[in-house]
Amino acid sequence: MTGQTKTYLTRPMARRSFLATAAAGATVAALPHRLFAAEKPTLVTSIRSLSNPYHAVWKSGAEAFAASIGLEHVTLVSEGNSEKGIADIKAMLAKTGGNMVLNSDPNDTPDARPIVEACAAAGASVVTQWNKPKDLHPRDFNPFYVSHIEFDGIASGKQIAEILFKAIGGSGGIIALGGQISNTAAIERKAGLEQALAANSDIKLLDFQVANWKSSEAYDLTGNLLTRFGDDIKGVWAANDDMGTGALEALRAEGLAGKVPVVGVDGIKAAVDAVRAGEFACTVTSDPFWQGGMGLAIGLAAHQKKFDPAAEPPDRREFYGQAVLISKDNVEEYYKTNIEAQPVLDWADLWGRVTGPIRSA
Amino acid sequence: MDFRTLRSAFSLGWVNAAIPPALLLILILGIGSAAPGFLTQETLLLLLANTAVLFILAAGVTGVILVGGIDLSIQAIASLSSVILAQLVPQIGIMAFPAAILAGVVFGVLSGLVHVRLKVPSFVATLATGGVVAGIALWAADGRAITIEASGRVFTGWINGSFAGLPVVVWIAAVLGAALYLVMRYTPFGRYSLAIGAGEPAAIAAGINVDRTKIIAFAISGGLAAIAGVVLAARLSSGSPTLANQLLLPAIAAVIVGGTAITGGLGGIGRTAVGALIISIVRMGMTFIGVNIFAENVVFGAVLILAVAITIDRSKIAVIK
Amino acid sequence: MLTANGICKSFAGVPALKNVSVEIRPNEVVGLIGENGAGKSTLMRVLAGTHQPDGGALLLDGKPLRLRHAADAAAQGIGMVFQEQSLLLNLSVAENIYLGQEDQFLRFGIVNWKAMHAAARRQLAKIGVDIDVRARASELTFAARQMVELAKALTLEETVSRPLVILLDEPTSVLGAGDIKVLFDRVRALKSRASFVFVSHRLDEVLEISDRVYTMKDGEVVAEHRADAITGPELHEIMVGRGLQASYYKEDRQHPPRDDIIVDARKISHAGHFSQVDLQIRAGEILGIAGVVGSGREEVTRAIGGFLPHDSGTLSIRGERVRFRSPQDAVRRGIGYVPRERRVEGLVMFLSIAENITLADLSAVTRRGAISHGRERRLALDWIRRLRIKAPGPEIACRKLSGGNQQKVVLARWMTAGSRILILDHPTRGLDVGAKEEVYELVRELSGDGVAILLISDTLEETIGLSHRVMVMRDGEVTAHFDAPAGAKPDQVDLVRAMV
Amino acid sequence: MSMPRPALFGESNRKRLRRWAPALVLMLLCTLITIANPNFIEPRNLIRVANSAAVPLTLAMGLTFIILMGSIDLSVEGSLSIAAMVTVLLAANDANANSWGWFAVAAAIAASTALGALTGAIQTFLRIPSFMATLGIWFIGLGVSVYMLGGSAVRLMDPSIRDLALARFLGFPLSVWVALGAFLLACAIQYHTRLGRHILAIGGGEEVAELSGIKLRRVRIAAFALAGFFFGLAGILAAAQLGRSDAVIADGRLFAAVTAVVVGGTALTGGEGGVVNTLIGVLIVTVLGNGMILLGVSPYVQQSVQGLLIIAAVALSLDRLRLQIVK
Repeated sequence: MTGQTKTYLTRPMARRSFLATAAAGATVAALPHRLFAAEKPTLVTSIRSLSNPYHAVWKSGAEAFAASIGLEHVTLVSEGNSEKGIADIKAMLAKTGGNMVLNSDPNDTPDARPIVEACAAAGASVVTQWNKPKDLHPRDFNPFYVSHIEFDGIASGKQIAEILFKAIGGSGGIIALGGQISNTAAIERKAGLEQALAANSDIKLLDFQVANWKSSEAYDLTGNLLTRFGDDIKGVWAANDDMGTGALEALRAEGLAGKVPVVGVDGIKAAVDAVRAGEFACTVTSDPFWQGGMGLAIGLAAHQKKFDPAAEPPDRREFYGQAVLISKDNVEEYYKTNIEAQPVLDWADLWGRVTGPIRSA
Repeated sequence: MDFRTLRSAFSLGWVNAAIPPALLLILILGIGSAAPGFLTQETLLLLLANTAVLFILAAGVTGVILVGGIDLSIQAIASLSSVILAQLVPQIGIMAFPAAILAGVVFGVLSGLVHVRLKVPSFVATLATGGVVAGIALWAADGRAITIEASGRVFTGWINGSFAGLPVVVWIAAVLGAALYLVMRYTPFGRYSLAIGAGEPAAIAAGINVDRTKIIAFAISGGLAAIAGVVLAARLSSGSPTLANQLLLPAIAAVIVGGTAITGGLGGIGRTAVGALIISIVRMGMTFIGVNIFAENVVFGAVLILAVAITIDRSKIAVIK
Repeated sequence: MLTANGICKSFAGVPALKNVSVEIRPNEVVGLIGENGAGKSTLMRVLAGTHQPDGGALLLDGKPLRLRHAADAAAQGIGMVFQEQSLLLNLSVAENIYLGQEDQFLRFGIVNWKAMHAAARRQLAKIGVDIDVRARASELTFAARQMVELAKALTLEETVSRPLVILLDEPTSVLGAGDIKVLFDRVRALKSRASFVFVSHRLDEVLEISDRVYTMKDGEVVAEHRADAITGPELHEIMVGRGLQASYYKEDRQHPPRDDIIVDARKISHAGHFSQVDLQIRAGEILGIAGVVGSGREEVTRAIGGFLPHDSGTLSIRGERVRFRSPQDAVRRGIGYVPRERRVEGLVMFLSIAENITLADLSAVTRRGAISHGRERRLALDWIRRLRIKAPGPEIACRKLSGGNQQKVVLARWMTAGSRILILDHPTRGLDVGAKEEVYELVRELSGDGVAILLISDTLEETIGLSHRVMVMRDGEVTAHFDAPAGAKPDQVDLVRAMV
Repeated sequence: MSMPRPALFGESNRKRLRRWAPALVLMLLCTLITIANPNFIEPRNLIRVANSAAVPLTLAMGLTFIILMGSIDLSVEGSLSIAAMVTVLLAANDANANSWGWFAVAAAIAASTALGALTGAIQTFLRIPSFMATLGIWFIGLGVSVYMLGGSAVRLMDPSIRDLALARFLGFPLSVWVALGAFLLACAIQYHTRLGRHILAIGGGEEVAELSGIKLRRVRIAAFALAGFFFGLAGILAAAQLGRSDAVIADGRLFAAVTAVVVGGTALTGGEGGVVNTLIGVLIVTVLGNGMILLGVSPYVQQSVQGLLIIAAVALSLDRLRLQIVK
């Protein structure tokens, strides 16, 4: 989706010429950021890593928003290490004296509590996305814990499953590739798949395997599953696009690309390209560009007292965002507006994509 | 650079022991002057608190590295103990702590047994037991993160508090560190560990129970990994089968940056404490100075190499492998 | 032809060689003797290019010679056979012989194994031994390995047109008497083509093989003699500064053993190594085992030390039946093992003297379970004084001590542990004459105290001289017993007859 | 002198048997899986096993030389991701206008080889243990490729490079042939070149090797560069297979490679084993992974099963008599 292009629109030098970048890369060092004026809040994005396309787009969304209002923006990555993620946030809190707005995709569900507690203690505003424990609520940390945003994983998992089932003609066997076992999104998307399967008795789930969100693992797994089930495999359901594209390459190696449809979640560029080529049946995206920018926008608005979080209704404190389905019906248009060009978002429209409160169950 | 002259200049024992702390001091002062606001009491306390879990893990591995082995199973054990704590706290309350720690000790002993009885190199043995433990953690947690609800937080909350002006986690790390220091210095086990690491054949010939010493080292490592997992679980109010992921390499790096030889027989807990502080200062310093996020890993790797190049006591390592 | 002129070399400020000059002439064997630490090995390493002198010069045929590393020396025809076994056990014989010189067999970067094997066979034929060049070095006996090393040094003949200089650094220390003879025969036969420098602790050997002998002391050459113009005792006196007495083995202090049998082995066997061995040692008795390499005597001592459990027969210690599964079991029964590989099995070289002394038994220095570092230090100081260990202090790492002092630390450890049974496995290997004498004295003292001692040794004289009784083994079996009371020692010839 | 004959009689046979243990384990594993699911021996599956083994095999070839030397190389993932990154950024891709074709491949190999040489230089000149030097390089390599890729996955669009994974020759994807070539090259280097001998010699005894006139520093740097070469090749294969590169392309490959090397019977202490052992080790690990999927082992327990089987395989192939000391 949007992200790919964005990354190189915002970082033209890194992409335009490999050689120029190589030279820059060779000399890259700890370039200190300019010290900022303390009275202005610092915008902080905390994500898992920069080594996956999803979070790279997230970061460019955050940077686009920061640029639009001219505030200092810092990105922290946890590298999958909860301890580091939390420590870095605490270090930023110490550095800014609490005058900051944090938009965080916690590395793991448990991390959200100490992050929120640290921010509340320091007086920073925080928005979390995707992961938080069920018993942690923004309303308990007024006014600092502004909002929590999720995307309905069950709905996404179900939606892509149904499109996949339609693409294979309503009957036959499929294989499914799940994300890291303990991850909330992975669990929800799998639940969505199971709901769809329950409603379509002619579709048989041949096997569910875990590829830990990684394309390389998905590649090997798909090859092995092809052996086990051979031509019985009519379609591949993947809990994210990285795994989906890995599976697609394994299919391609067998000459099956385009014949066995794949579906995924995230809308990364490779997946959008695959939808255009007819190899992916669809992908659904939470729009990380929006997540990266809007999370900060919401947090900043609260931080600058433009609204009082405590006065907002519950479905603005914990809500599902709007996911965008990309299938062959809308892929060309999506490609034009989001991949070829940088999406233009109205950062003032804080609640435009609220689709409803998060299920409590 | 002529390292031979450098080495002979460093041949005095105390100089060598003083290098890692000196490096630590230089780092603190360097970052402090580059980023005002770093040298505040709060920040330094935060630094200590952030180092605690890393140090507890690293302290355990130190024992194993001293006997000449390595323990790659610590992150799996830490994750498992967090899961056990989160699962059991609602049911058995405070007793969940000993249960989780005991599980770590048990798996540590198991690693040790696989290593000494089956004679599988510790690198592979612990890699494998780590896999087994990770599988058990997944199973025990039913594949998801387990939140410690408010009722359970009654029992875990104290870990997040402060005592006598210092965060409780710092006290835990300090007490464990001091205890281990005393164990290494004053007990036969500590002496035997050093002897085995520095010269296993001679230790065997001297009648030392090498197998038992190694198993104890692995048990301590497993136990400390479990304590680290428990602390993590309490801090995050939940347990997860992937909670301690990515902590393994920093822990080992902390041990070695402190100047403990990866080949065994040389080093100690004090060095590991300094090493852990160096690792977390570098990490925190990068946030403070504002190192380009894309370059963080590059800087970290380079600092790692430099730190080891400076702190390692070459006069006591026969062959650099 | 090879001359060293005023060589100086110091390590960390401590001079090891002080203005040393030696000359090696064509076709001669030059002996080099001296006590441990006299600088022999350092001098050899300077000649071999692995150490660079701080001062002085090397001359080859009168021309200055600069050796930066071993390869430079090799290029000038200087080869070395090392004191330590220096074959790589994981490589084949041929690979070992041509290690570092593979270039000659390279064709387009690929090693021509056929050619290398043929060449290696030629080398071995030169010294008249028949060894499979494809065998791994680990499968060879010590003696065979020594021959391979000699062959390796001789390969220089093929690449260097000038006559060779072969440096033999204590080549005999691991060889049995028969093998030494073979080695000497080869050296004599090769003299027409090469010069040799021969380093050994054994004066008789040096005198037997050398044409000229340099004596070193404290990093200096103190004397030079024609070998036929001096006797062993004279040389000894020059070397250590005191005479070699007839009472070398302290026979006058040999007392009859007591009555109680401490070690009693009945028909113990270990498949492939030894079988049906009976062995008794009384309190205060020294039992020597004689035998060639492969006779099984090493394995018998290893069995009693707990390293190699016997698989049949019975072993009793003080009347109690035992079966050792590890050295630890043996130590618990009061057995102390003094190994030949001091640096590997004897001491933890990186630990201090004090720590090594208390390694086997910390109970003397622990109070309420905690090690008292003060007590440990006092204990170590006490041993340092009693055994005259030459060291600046008890906190010095053992690797900094000389061989003799290291051996004293090993003995101090077993005395601290209260061991009443000692296994002396080549206790004087690598020690100079003076250090040997001190070790003999200690052994006598221990025997007088009633310690039961099992001894295997490099030389027959030592075995006979020290022991109360000598047992001879061949092919894993006991072939003879000899009583060796003071003043009525058995004849070497009789022993040898039972050995081969 | 008495004819020096191999002095060990009974042990030799047992030793020889031990040497074959990894191969026996592999055969046993194949047999058991075939009995449980006959699909396993279908040619199509065997081709797939070969295909999955291609990247790990190439990678493990490089690592074998380092482990033979008694060192360890933890920079596997860093080097591999650098090579994959260079390949996709220089060949036709969807992020920039480069289209250097096979020069990209050459540049990728050059880059990872240079990184390997740098590792060796750091290790030998700064005199720090390989464990730490390579750990540092791991972070640096990963960091540089994250930086260059800007965090996203870049697609590889050069059809001729993609053909490494997609085109077939005699039924096998070209990547399998490349891996086979890498294996043969590694064999040639280990068994037929001076470098191979010297690496073994250093693993057998560093001091002796030095005294024999081997230039340790040069050999070590060459060995690390050689390892880098193989890591680079593996990186190219991985990029070709996945059709893209991201910074996590190498995730988890280090421990898999070490496991394969050790399971094959190469000692971590150096000097024993070799690339043929590693081939067996890689096949054991790959067949095991393939087999667990074929048998439908639950993802929950796959890790545990793999751990247990690794312990079993290594324990079986170790010569306990010889190995008094295991670290």
